[in-house]
Amino acid sequence: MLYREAGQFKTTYAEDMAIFPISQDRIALAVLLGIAFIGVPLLATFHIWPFGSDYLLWAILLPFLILALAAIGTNILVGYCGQISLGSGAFMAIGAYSAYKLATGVHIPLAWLGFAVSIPPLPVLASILLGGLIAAGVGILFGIPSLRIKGLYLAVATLAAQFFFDWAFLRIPWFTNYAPSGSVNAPALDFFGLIVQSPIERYLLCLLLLTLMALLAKNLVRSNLGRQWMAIRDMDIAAELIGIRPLYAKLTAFAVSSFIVGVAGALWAFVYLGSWEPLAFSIDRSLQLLFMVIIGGLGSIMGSFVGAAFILIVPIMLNLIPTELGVPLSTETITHFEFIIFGSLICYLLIKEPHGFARLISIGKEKLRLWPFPY
Amino acid sequence: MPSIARNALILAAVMSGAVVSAPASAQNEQFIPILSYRTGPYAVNGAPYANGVIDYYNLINERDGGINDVKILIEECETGYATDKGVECYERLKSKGPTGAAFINPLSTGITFALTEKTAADKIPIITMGYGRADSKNGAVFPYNFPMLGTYWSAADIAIQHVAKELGGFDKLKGKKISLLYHDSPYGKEPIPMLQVLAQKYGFEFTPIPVTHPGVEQKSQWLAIRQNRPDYVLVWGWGVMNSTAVKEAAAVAYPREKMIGVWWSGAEPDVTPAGDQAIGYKSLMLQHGAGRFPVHADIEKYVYAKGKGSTEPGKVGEVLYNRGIVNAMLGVEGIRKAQEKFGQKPLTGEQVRWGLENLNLSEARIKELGFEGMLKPIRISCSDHEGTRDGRVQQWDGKSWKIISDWYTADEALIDPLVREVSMKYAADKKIQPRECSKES
Amino acid sequence: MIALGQFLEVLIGGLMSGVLYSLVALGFVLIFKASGVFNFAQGAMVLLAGLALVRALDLLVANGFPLWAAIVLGIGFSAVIMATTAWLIERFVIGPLVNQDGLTLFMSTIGVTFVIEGAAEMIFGSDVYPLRLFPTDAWFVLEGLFPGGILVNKLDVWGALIAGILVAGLALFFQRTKTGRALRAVADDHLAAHSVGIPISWIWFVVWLAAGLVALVAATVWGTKLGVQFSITFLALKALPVLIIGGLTSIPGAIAGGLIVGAGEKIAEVYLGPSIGGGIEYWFAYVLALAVLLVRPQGLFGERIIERV
Amino acid sequence: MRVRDTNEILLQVEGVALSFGGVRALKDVSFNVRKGEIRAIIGPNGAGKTSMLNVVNGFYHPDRGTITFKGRTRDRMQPFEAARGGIARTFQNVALFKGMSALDNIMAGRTLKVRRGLLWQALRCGPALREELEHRHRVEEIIDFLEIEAIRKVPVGRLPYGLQKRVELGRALAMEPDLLLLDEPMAGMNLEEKEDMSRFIVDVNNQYGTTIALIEHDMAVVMDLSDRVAVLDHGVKIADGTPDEVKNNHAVIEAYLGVAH
Repeated sequence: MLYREAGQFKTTYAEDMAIFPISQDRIALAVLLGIAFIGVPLLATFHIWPFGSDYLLWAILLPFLILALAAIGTNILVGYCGQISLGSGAFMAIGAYSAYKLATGVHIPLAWLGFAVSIPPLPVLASILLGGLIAAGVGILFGIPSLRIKGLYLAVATLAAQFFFDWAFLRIPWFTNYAPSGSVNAPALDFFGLIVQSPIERYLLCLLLLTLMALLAKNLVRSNLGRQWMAIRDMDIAAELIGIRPLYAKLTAFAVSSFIVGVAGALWAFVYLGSWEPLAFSIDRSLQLLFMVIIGGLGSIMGSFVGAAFILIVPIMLNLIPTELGVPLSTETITHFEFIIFGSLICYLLIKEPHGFARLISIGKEKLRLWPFPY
Repeated sequence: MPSIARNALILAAVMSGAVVSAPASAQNEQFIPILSYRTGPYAVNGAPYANGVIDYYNLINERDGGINDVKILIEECETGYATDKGVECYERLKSKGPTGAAFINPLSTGITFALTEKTAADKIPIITMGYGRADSKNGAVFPYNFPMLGTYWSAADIAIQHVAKELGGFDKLKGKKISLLYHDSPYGKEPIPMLQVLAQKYGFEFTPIPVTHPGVEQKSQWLAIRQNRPDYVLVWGWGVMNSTAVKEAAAVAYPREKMIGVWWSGAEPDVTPAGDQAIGYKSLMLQHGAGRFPVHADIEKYVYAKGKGSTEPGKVGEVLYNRGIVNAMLGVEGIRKAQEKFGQKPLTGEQVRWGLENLNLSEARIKELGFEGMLKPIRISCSDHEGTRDGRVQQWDGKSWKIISDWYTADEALIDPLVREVSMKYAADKKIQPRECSKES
Repeated sequence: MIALGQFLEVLIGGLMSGVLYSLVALGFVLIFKASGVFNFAQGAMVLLAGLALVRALDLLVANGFPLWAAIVLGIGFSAVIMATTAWLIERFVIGPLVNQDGLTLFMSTIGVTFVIEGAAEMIFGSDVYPLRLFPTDAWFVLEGLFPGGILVNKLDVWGALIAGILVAGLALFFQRTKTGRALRAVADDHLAAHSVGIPISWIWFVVWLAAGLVALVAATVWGTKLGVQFSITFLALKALPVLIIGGLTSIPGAIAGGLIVGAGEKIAEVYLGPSIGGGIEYWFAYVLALAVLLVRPQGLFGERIIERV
Repeated sequence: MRVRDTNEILLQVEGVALSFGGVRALKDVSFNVRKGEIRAIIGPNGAGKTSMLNVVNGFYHPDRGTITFKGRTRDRMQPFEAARGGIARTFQNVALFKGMSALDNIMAGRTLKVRRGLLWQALRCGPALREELEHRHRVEEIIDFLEIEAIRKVPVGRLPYGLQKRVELGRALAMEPDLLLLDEPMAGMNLEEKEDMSRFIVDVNNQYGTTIALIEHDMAVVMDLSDRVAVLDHGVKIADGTPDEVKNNHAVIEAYLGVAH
């Protein structure tokens, strides 16, 4: 009886167009944001359970926030615009390495032209956002084939981007500032004089960026551009006949998606890893992101969050539980079980609800609305 | 649908419960985390190493009742050789036990790079015996990194010394062609700057040839080698790449005697899949090789006889197994050293770091520990976290590894300038103020 | 003359290794043709088949069986394992997912990959197991014409031979047998096929079994080449460009795609690689695939996609 | 309101021919649509009616012939260019965006009228929000007009066929087109639905002054609705004129009525 929209009358279209038109949802969101922005930092500062150690922050929340951001980006392309991409990992890498170059100063010697392009090191925040923009640019470039190639063929074609950039960041020493090992170190995270260092500061930084970008993404998908993307996804021919330019719709989807994924990549490198190599953005990462959006729900921003949490946390839990419960299994066996159970769980979820957690949640809401009556 | 929701709820409840309940631990225990990989493409090499590590810790507990009666508490975490999982494992284990992790040993250059900054912040030493970042030899900049027994730059120098010896002198290197077949990752790329320095010094022609992870397909690389006919091929591989390199070499009839693997490309799983084709293949030794020594007898007696061994008894004494026990021994001795200063109780990572930095194992002590013949004396200091840079060369005869050379010592005069240059750049990037080693006690 | 000899050597070597990729790609094609499933688990299936074979072989030989009997029994055991796997996949994954879109099916096969990898390693071990069914040394042909001769790997020749027999066999199976014809009908429209009384779940089981047996054949060749170990699963990624170039639905296409990818990537690596740093063959194959798709979005031999309003 | 009395030609199709791999779908077809009228194209199955529409809005490119729309002649263009020129259409087998709600489908029809770009839409404040609200008002008018208020938030995939057709009409209307092409708007409907749909077509024509060209099977409906009727058979125009003229045309009776009924 608590979850009801009866009695909540909307008197303007603006109210009707709110992200959460039902007040209970708004309250839930406010509580969630309150916990995320105030509760967690408070608990962490005073080391109150479950923040007794950094584990939850470092190993769960931080990667969750960053991968959720990347999943939102992937969802825009795959879920909203229907362009299957197996190259998200590469676009994370482009964001990461571009940001790294910008933050450490870019020097392009153009010997044959007789001069060199030099950009002094940029502030970290600017580097991260510009890194995203560069990823967006490359995304547009690799989006062009999508005008001709569709479906799973496109998915395999995007692997070309994945493998090419894996290679490029490994092989071209310019990208890594000629580091002998090819592994690079993020610069100090200096935000206008504020050095972000402790886990909780890193957490807040990522949380802030994620919240902002999730809001912007949500705005986009419920605006005209979002409708264009979905139209292309659902029936590209009809979309064209109502005046949607496939070129524009697809390439903006690639650009916006790559931007978000690129920023996530820069955060992954700068804030989470601190020091990284291209393997951090391999095809495994791309597949992981794709799982997040499919299990979470294609075409749902909220689903991206749930999917990211599920795909990130379940394997860790499967791995943790036996040890924590003191079950005498070797790590090898535990890991094999982790694989088997995780794989089965994915198949099970896909069979039970191919539209992901987002659909489960909306069904749940509908049931709640009727509760305690069965229908 | 409700059933799936309910199941999810139960699962979530179980999980949140699992995070809460940490097993109660006794107070007089020293916690040592083990990051291992027993699954995935590199399990072949990761598993024997981890077995050696665990068996040695068990030996200390079973035979000596711990390090000066401080029992060793271990927990293993599977990284699958993946960086992000390695970071998760580190975070999971770093503050367990009464005093947190004594030190960490990820057996992965990638994870080492990702953890370098974190371990320094958490004050937990990271022991990277025979791998990791070569510049971390400079303890002034990297107080918590310990690339003991040899970095890849030392390995590169030793390999070239051996080549020179086979050729009959360093002057014979001039004009020779030496290729490096390497795993395309920070691990494989580490030796390149050193080899370039050496190529310049001795006048040989150096060609790096990358192999894409995981290294199952090397035909084009070996066709190029067949056409280019280098005098030697150095192999910097890991996992399936090693055995594939040996087989492809056999297929293009490149003499295996002219191949020298780094010490990570010279274990049993690297040659046995190639069968007789591997006969003649050589590799560096990280001091020790395969075989059994007094310490193995103790392991048999105190660990395997009690049914606590972690592998088949037949595999005790293999190359990577032995590397595992050497690694564990150095960590244990570091703790023992630290106990001299801080007392015989569980120590923090910061205290263990002091012990590791002041570790000094004489020949007599090594004999006492049962490692005679496996190791040379090792002495770590603030400015030298490597401790010793000696190596030998072994050759596969189809059944076992045979040591075919004397000891080589890597040339510090050559390596140190490069270490200083690269580590100082790191210090500048990270705004680290290097310690003054002369002032360290 | 030397340059020509070297080029021929790279070309032949490339074509041959391409055929070895085709062995893996064929399994993909079979399943996609009949059920529209893009089966990412093919690499894991090769691993499973290989592990079952080599472990059974080792056990039998250790127990005193003569080699030929051990091989026959080992292959039989492995085939049984693959049949069980095919049945489980059809029954619990692909069957319930009928009518879902391609992406969902694709992702479910990645789930299957995890399960197979975990189970295979748990049951059969995660070590490297040498397998020696074929010779792995090389011939040096035309030594009179080119100094040093042209290197031809015996294993590659065996692989090519087996691939040829396999393709011929599959073609016969599709054209001549009742099951094969039913299979093609299902591929065209499984609802229609169902309505005329073709038992779909049986057909899909047969297809997954066929793909499993193709994986077993691939495992004998690749297991000899690499030793049976986890890394074999990475072959799936080498087979994808082959598949795309040939077209997802064409069996001869898989071979043609293999030849193109193999020759293309090896020539690129040997002749282009040194000037841009090497290690390019992985992405080169995919760029090649991308280029083919831009000209023919359905691959060289794939069925044309026609759009209607 | 009704402007059908002007003789201004909105669309002129001249000598169009189209073939698919040897099959000649259209052979030299010419006809015109006057501004403000309801124009019908009829013909038996396979007569080339849908092909004709596809040519008009740029989905197919004719082998020969020209199309003059609003005084501009062109031989090749993309469908979205036709849309931009002011041609909207519906489809024989409803081509809605299945994953979107009825409201979103119709809102998507406003694409060409949206002025604010990506960044404004992401911020969704100030002018961007005002614009979105204006479009929403406009779309709500259409929803009221088509009497589909109750289903605006329902994903169209769940709607019955008749309502889907209405939503599709709404989406086309949201474009505020000069020329509305309707491909069998009454196919598969029951009598009541047909009556509703006929009413909407006439009302659109009356209230918005939209020129309509429709293809239809159902002769009775066509004769009541339209001002002029063209008849296609096997890709050839066999008759053209007022409903009465066509009804009595000999060729039509033979080719079409005789076959269809």
